[in-house]
Parts: sequence; C-alpha cells; structure tokens
Amino acid sequence: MDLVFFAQDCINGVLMGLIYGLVALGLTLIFGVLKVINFAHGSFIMVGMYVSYWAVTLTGLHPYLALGIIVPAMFLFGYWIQNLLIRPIFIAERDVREPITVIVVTTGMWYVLDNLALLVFGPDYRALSPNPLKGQMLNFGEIFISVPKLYGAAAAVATAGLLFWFLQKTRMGRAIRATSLDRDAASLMGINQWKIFNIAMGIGTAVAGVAGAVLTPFYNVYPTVGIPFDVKSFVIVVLGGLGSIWGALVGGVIIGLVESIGPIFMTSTWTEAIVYGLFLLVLFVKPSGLFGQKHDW
Amino acid sequence: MKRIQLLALSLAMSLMLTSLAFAGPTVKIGNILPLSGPSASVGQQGKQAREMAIEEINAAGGIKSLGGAKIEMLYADSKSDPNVGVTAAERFINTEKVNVITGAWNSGVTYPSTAVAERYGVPYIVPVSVRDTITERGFKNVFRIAAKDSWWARDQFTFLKDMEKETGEKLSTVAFVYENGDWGTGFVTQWKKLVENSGYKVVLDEPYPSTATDLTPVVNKIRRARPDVLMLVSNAADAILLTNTLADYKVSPKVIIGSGGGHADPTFISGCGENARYVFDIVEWETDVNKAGAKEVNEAYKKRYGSNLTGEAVDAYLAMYVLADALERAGSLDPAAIRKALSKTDYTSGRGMIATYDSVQFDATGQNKNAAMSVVQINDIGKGLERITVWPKPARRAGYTPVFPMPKK
Amino acid sequence: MTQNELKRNCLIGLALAAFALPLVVSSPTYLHILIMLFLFAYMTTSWNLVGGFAGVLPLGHSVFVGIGAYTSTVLWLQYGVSPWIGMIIGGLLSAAVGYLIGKPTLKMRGAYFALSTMAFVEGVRVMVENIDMLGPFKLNGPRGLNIPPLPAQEAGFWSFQFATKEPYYYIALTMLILVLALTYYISHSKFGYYLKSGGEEPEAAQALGVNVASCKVAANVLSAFLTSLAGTFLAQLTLFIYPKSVLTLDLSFELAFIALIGGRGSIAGPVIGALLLRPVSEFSRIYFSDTLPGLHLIILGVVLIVVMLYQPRGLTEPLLGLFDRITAGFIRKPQEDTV
Amino acid sequence: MSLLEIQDMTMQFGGLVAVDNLSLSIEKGKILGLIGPNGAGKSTAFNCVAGVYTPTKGKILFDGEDVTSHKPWDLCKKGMGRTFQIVKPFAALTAMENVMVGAFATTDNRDKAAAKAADVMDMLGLGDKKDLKPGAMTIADRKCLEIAKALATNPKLLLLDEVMAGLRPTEVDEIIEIIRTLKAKGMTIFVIEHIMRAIMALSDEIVVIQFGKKICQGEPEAVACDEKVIKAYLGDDYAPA
Repeated sequence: MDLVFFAQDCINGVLMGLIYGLVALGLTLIFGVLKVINFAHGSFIMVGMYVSYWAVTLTGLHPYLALGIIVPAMFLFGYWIQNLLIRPIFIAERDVREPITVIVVTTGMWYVLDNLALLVFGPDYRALSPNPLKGQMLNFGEIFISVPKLYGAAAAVATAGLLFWFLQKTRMGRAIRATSLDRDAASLMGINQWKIFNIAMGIGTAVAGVAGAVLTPFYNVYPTVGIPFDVKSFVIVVLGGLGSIWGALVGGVIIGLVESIGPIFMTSTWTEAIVYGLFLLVLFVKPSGLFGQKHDW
Repeated sequence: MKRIQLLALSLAMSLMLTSLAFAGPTVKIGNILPLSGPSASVGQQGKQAREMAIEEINAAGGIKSLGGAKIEMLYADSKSDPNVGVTAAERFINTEKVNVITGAWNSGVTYPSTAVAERYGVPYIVPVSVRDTITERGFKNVFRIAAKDSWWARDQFTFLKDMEKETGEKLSTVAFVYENGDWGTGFVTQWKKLVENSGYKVVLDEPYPSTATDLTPVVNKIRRARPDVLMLVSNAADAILLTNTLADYKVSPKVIIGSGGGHADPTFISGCGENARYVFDIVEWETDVNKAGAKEVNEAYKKRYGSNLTGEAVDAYLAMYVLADALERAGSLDPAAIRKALSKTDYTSGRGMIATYDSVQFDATGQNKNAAMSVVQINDIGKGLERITVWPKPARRAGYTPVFPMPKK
Repeated sequence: MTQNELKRNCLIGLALAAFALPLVVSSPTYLHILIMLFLFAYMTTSWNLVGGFAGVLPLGHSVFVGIGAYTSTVLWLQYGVSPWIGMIIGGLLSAAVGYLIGKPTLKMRGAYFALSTMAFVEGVRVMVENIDMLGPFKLNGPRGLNIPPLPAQEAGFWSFQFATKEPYYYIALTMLILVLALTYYISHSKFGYYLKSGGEEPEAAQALGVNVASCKVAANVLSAFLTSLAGTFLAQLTLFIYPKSVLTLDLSFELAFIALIGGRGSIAGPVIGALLLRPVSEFSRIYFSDTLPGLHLIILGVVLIVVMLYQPRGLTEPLLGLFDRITAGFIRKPQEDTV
Repeated sequence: MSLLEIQDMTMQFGGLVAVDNLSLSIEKGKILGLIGPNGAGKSTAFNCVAGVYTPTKGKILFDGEDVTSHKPWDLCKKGMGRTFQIVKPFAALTAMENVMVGAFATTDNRDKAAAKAADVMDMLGLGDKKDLKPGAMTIADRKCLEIAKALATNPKLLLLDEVMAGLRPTEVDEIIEIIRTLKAKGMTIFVIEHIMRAIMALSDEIVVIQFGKKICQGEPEAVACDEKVIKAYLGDDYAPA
C-alpha cells in the first residue's frame, strides 16, 4: 500500500518535474546566449498562459493545436522585447559581459507585464474552456496518472529535443551556439550578434509560450501566476547548469521529485526549505550546476 | 541634489493643495485594501461593495445630522504589505485628515495599521480580518464587523456535530490542510484547541506554501490519511488547484469544508466546475439568505460588477451602513463622538442590514458580538452550481437537503 | 569659492536643513515618508558597500533586515532587553551570518552570486515561516511578532518607542548621516581602494597585494551589520514584523533598484536613488492605486526601464554634472583662484 | 645570489603539460628574458611564479624562501610586482587612484600612498595624467600605468608580461628606456616579450622555451646564434635589430 503511494508520488514528481523543466527551459536558453538572467521570466510564462487562454477561448481549438498560434505570437513578442529594451543596454555597456542593469530592466518588465495583466484582465482566476484535458486521468489500480501532465511532460521532452536538434544541426542553431561561446569571435566570423540575440530571446519566449499552453489545461490563469514559477525556474536552471537544455529538464525532475517525495516525510512547507537548501548546496559544491559549462561562472 | 529637493517640495505642496481643495460638508473615509498583488481579487470586491454602499448613502441625502454631509471615499493599495499599510494609515490620518479608516482584509496589514489609528485616536472599522487578536489588544478605536477566527472555527465544528446528529452519519477523523500564511496558521491554532474536546482524531496536519505550483503531494497525503473530514484554509488559486487535484485523484472524504477566503471567491466555482460540487464552506453571508432586502442589494451589485456579493463584500457593504448610522447619531466629526456612537451601535434595520443575524452591536473590545456564520454547500439543483445555505438549520434554503456525506467518487 | 567648496557647503546646508525640517513640516505623514526615505537611503548605502564597491549584486540583504528586526523584537518581548541593545546583538548576529554566507558565495561570478543570495533569503523566509519556536525564542512562524505599543508616557528612548514621529525622524537621519560618513571614510581609505579595485579587476588587484576574497567578505560582514540595524528600526517603527514583511525578495530588490538608479559605487548614489524612487512609488501609489489597480507598479517598472536605458550608470553623475553646469556661472573658475 | 629560482617546475592542465620541468634563476639586479613561440607556456610559467596557479610539481624560491603555493597577494607583499599581458586598469578609478591601490601594499596611510603614487607616476612620465580615467588614456599610457601600478608596490622583482605588445616603435623605445632606468636603480626584472628587438636590447640573459620545455639559455647574442633556437622559433621571425 505504502509502495503504491510512493510510486504515485514518484510518477507525479517526474511528470511535474519535466514540466518545471519546460518552464525553466526558456530562461536557461536566454541565459546561455545572452548571459542575462531574465527576471521577467515568470511574467513571460504568465503572458504565455494568457495567450494560450485567449487562443483557446477565441478559437475553441485543442490547447495543443493552439500552439500553432501561441508559438509564433510569443516568438515575436520576445524578439520585439529584446530588440526594444535589452539591445540598447548591450550597446551602452559594450565592455561588460553580464550587464547588471539588465536585471533592473527585466525586473521592470516583470512589474509592467504583471500589472498590465491586472489592469487589462482583472484579478480573476480563469480556467481554460473548452478544456478537453480537464480532469483526465489514467488509472492503473491505485495509481493515477494525470493525462494533461503526461502530455505536458511529453511536450517538455519534445521541446527540449527539438531545441537540441535545432542548436546542433541547423545553421542558425550553430550560429547561436557560436555566439553563446564567444560573441566577439562569432562577430568576427560574420554572425550578426544582435540578430542572434533577438532570435534567441524569441525562441526562449516561444518556449515560455509552450510552457503556458502546457500549464493552462490544469492550472488557472491570473496576473501573478508567474511569480511562483519565477523563483522555481532560477533554482532549476542553477541546479541543472545555467545554459544547459538537458540540465534544465534534469534540474526540473530533481525539484519535482523532492517536492513530491519530500512530503511523505515532512510537511510540504519544509520541502520548500529543502529545495532552497539543495540549491545552495549545489552552488557551493559545484557552482556550474550538474550540466553547466565551467566557463560560465 | 537641490533640484530634487525642489521637486520633492513641489510634489509635497501639490499634495497639500489637492487635500485642501475638498472643503464643504464631507466625511472622509480612508480605505486600506490589497488592490494589487496576490490578494487583488478580494481587495477589489471590498472596494466595489464600499463604492456601492457609499453612493447609495450619499444619494439618499448623506449624513443628515451633519447637514446632509456627503461621504468621500479614499482608497489606498496595501499590496498586502504591512509597511505600505502603515504608511497609508499615516497618510490618511495626518494628511488627508480622514474621519474614519476601514480595512484592511489581510490580518497582517490590519494589525499594524489599526495600531496607527489607535495612536492617533481615529476610529478604524475592520469589515473583515479574522485574526482574533486584532480586537484583543485593548484598543478603543477598532471595531470589527466580521467574526473572528475562533468563532469561525467553533461554528465549523458545531456544524459537523449538528450534521452528524441530523443524518446519523458518524465522523471520526479529521485532516487539517491549510495555507502557511498568517491566516491559515492562525486559523488552525483555533482548530487544534477545539478538536481536543470534539472526539475527532486528527490524522493529518498539513500546511502548504500558498504559492505552491503543484498540490498533488498534499493530495496524496490526504489520500493516505483517509480522513472523514477535510478542513481547509485556502486562498483562491490554491483552493481551486487543491479542489481539482482532489477530484483528479478521486479523493472523497465524507466532508470537505472550507473557511471562506479562496473557497468563497466568485471564481472558485467557475475555476473548479463540477469538482466543486458538495464542498461545504463557512461564510458570513450567502445570496440565498432569507433576509429582507438582500436580494435587491445583490441584484444591484451583480448588475454593476457582474458577480454575486461575497461574504467579504457584504461585510464591507454593511460596514459602510453601520458607519453612516454611527455618524448620524454622533452628529459631529469629532473622533471621540464617532467612537462613542460606534460603540453604542445597535444597527438592526436599513438597506445595509442584509447580514444573517439581526443586529450589529460591538462589545467592549470592539468586536461585533452578533456576527454569526452560516455554512453553505456548493451544489447544482437545476440552475447550475450555486452556493446553498444549509446551516444553521433555521436558515437552510427551503426544500434543500444537504448531501452529507459526499457521495464516493 | 571653488566647485568643491560649493558642493561641501551645499551638503552641510542640506544636512542642516534636514535637521531643521521637522520645525517646518509638522505633518506626520510627510515625516513618515521622509523617515522611510532616510531608512531606505540608509539600507541602500549599507548595501552599497558590497553591491557598489565590491562589484557584486547581492539580492538577499533583507535577510539581515529580518535578523535585525527579529533579534531585537524577540529580546524585547521575551526578556525586556532594550531594542537598542537588541539592535547591536542583531547586528553582530547578521555580521556572523554575513561572514558564513559570504565566504562561499562571494567567490562566485555575477549571476550565480545574485541567484545564491536570492535563494538564501527565500530559504530563510521559508524556514522562519515553519518555525514557531526556535529553541527558547518565539518566532511565531508566519504570524509574526507584534510589539505592544506602550502608552505615550511610558514610551521613550529606552523602549525605542515614541509617541511622535520626530524622534524616529532624527534617529533615521542620524543613522543615515553616520553611515554616509562611514562610507566616505571607507571609500577614501585603503580598504575602500582595495574593495573598488577588487570589484573591478580581481586578478589585477590580487597582483597588487589585494586579498580580494577577504576584502569582499569583510565588506559583506560590515554591510550585514549596518543593514541589520535598519531592521530593528523598522520593527520599532511599525511595531509588527512577519516573514513576508522583513524577509522578502521585494525589499532586497528595492535596495538594489535604488542603488542602480542612483548609481552604484558612488556615495551619493543611494541617497539620490532613494530621493527619486521612493517618491515615485509612494506618490504614484497614492494617486493611482484606487482608480487603476497596478498602474503605480507599471509606472515604477517604466521608470526603472527608462532610467536604465538612458543612464545605465545611474543618475548621480548626470545630476552632479547638471549641478556643476548650473553653478559654474556663479563662481569663479578654480584655476583663477590658484593662479 | 639569485633573487628568484625556479626548480623543475611543471604545470599540467588535465592532460596538457603547459610547463615541463622548467628551471631557471635570476640574479639580483639583472634582467632575464623569457621567449618562445606562441603557446610555448610563457604566460603559464609566469602565472605560476606570480601565484595565480600552483605548479603541479617543482619549487619556486623567492629571495631564498619557498613560495611555491603562495597566493598572489602574499607574493606581492613579499616584493613581487607584475603586469598583465592584457592591461587591467580599474576603470572607475583615476590613473592616480589606480597606482595608489598598488602603493597601499606598502602603507596603510592614504597620504603616503598618494605621495608614493605621485612619485612613481612622475618617474614614468605620467605626471600630467594623474586625474584621467584609464578609458581616456592612450594604449601606451595604459601600459605605462600598468607598470606604475606594479612599481608602486615597491617590488624587488618585477614581472613584465609583454608590456610592449601593440605599441608603435617610438613608444617601444620609451618603454625600453623606462626599463633601463629601473635596472639602473637596481631593480631585478623578469620579462616576457615578443618584440625581439626589445628583448635583445634589454636582457642580460635569455631563456627560450618551446612546448613548455627549456631549449636554450644564455646571453642574447649566444641565444640568437643557437641553432636549436633558430630552428624552433626564431627561424623566420628573427630579423636582426
């Protein structure tokens, strides 16, 4: 009996963890290329969720089919934000590799986006409708598997795989990787670093949109929905190694498992403390994270 | 630096001028509410109810004993932050020279901001903020409309006992699951005191972070503990998440009972849909309350703002009428006079008196001693999911039999 | 008079004006806003020792505010120890924590240091929210601690409670002036030079005999101590503390914003930043929060973005430049003085 | 007596041997030049001496004391001053303040540090640039500033890492002049340099390394004629000064 619950918690932990990984994926990608921590990441997730919500509400599409609208919309949003707000800072602080001012700008974006959502959509908690995935569960005796989470986990792995393939195999992907390793050298090789930054930000934001579409079938949408995901994403990307795609998924799964299995032994408020403890431990022992590049810290 | 000083000065001046601009016979009420941040939803409800009440009062001729003085409302956003709440209270009292303050929903904000009002001797009406100690500090200027923690908890247990008697269903185990904020942990302290003499066994005592992104582990603990009664204290987002997850995992204790807050949020039902069915919730007010005028007020509110009144909104609405009544009797804007009038309040009739009980009266601590609770059940009896009053029995909606225990899923 | 003398005289004048202000401004509201302004300028100046001079970005300084607030409050409530003594004890405790947390984290580079300090403050907040009793000390978990206000005649210096705003005003102002003087002294001392050089080019500084890591840790210890004192002050001012009010990321972020808007690493930066940012958030909240919820935070966000886009080094330098240009007309050029 | 003595020093990064069993010594008051093709391990050897890396094997004696795993800041206090191949000025400080950071190694007093810094800057001909920010200085001046910072620490031994790289010939001459002046004052100097003309003109002795190994050591003229050196390194590059 206890084993059943343990298995149940493990399964949920892995599924939820992969979804956390997907949520953090955009953040890690943006950091990998721009070397910027996007403090507005949670707000990007929030925007992704609202875009998904409206895409589904207005068209009546299945949330996963709505990705066809969500992904391009979010890509353009990220591209535009980078071009408008972050690029000028890079230009102004050319000799600094990680301009700290970007942190202020992204936090400013966070305030603006969250409260714009409050102003425009109000504080209501919105549930997706139509929601074909709502409450769908697979049943194996005593063990339940949530279908929307299963879809989400699969989407996480698929997105990470696609991203990995894109970065390894395509011309654009190689240019992005070259820029992330050494932006000056990449510039010398004729790569337009601003365009790369815009595209990387666009992709990172589009991934946040995918995360939004994955979350809405089992999560409500409201203006501050991004905040809990924000800090969690930071923890995940540092655990996995800033800039590492697979690291984000593994970091996500670790957090998911700690959150799921921890409460068997303690209250879930203490597991939260464990998560932060684990985070600090990794920082002290292996600051580059599990899959991080040493040159990044 | 000089320029900045100048800028600050001119800002300060313009502020003073604006406050001078409103002369004439007005009563100023400062309202501190969480209008942005995680509690924005409930803050907005409180604001809307206040607005409607004050417009009605002003339209009906204002405060007659003060020569038909109109009431002017000022709002301040606390962001649920005590420091911001204190600054707002300071500003209301000293700069805006308000006559009365109301607020602040978050106990964490009410607590220090009432202390400010007490220091300056300005009456402070607390429509809702449930922590017991708010009225237990010997303050002379604080008046609370809503019931306090311990009463909510007491009535939840009484409800369970009454229903056991009524239905013959035997309940033996309870689980406490609550958000780990000041509200949740404050509430659960009361439960723990009460449960000792109730004969119930506590099989789970589980706080969870109110910003939790996944409550499946908590739900699994509930599954494992197999309680007869699941008692919850939740904010809106987590109430919805928890209810949906419970349904997903087919967890069906005999009784699920919430403690207002998130369970009373208008979006709770739309966010959970069928999953919310049969959930009990303790509230101070419900749309089906058998009270003269309640329906009209609710209709007016719904027409204006698109949703039903909530317990929180009713307390705010009532608070405005209680205040107007006290001002009428005080016939003066002297704080001492207002305070005296408030303490002698016996508000029994009038448009504002739509609460379940008969009269608002404050005891020596400033607590509305008549504040009473009712329990509702969410169910669909042909008109979609709605909240149906079931307890106390005399207040029960005619013809409705509570589903107790919940059917197994 | 040279430009520098003029500046010095202006500063003295400003300080005197600040001391005389309560004689003119009697409204406790404005005094309260000014007290908070001084307090934030004070905290940011303390933050600046690490965040400005040592060239890293700490986003967890509210930990020290929290330690200060909790230490003095617990000691006062349970043992009747004067908050003034509690303030010092809290400061020492914060210094110790600053050492322990600074030692491993200050070796890390930019982003990692910022994230680790964030995780630290979140971790501490979660812990405190879980702990009702820490050994013999009552922390009261998420419900926080309430300092019962004393009646006016019993309030006073020893209890750090005052019936009026003026004493708070003068305490905050004095704290601010002292910490500014300390910062001035440090930035003109060997330690200050070592910090600044280590913050900019650690390797080069090491080659010049600077033990960069120890300098940063030392700065963190000092900064933790000073920041912690503000925690006690805040607790005595609001008489109520709970984890979400003193141990939050919001507070840590605000300190960093004030410093960055004002200009990191300059002495005037935190004061100018506080003078600009505090009124923006206070007044936009006063005027907009009731009609358009959230608009005041949008304004704050836009101000942050715009300042960073156009003055990424903060506003102190352009403002001082403006001051020079305006005053240049009134005074003789320094060269003419000497020649 | 030798001021600096390196005994069988080896530095390995993972599988890569950057410095292989290197031994050399510098007499007090002399100038030793270290040359070798790109990637020969010169800078690594330098960084081992200056304490940035701890050598995998071998010993470093400074003024008779074993300083093998000492930290850079300790070595500085013991009298070792160094410059960096890529100049690293403290951008937010003025030139004078840059030099004062170095001067603080000898004193805790600000005025004394300022006086010392002023002396050094005057000596190096930076006297009129004290209040400039490094960003506003020419490359040559920034290189000079780098030397000034190191000199302000009152070193017994000065490690110069390609201070002349990227300078115009006239500027190179100026730096050579400065180094000669320092030698005349009794300073011991260890130089890495790419500009052959300069190193030939300055050094009392030259060590040539390739693939981390010493392949030749001797007076400039002797080294210049050494066949191994010519083959390994000088061959195409060397144009008689």
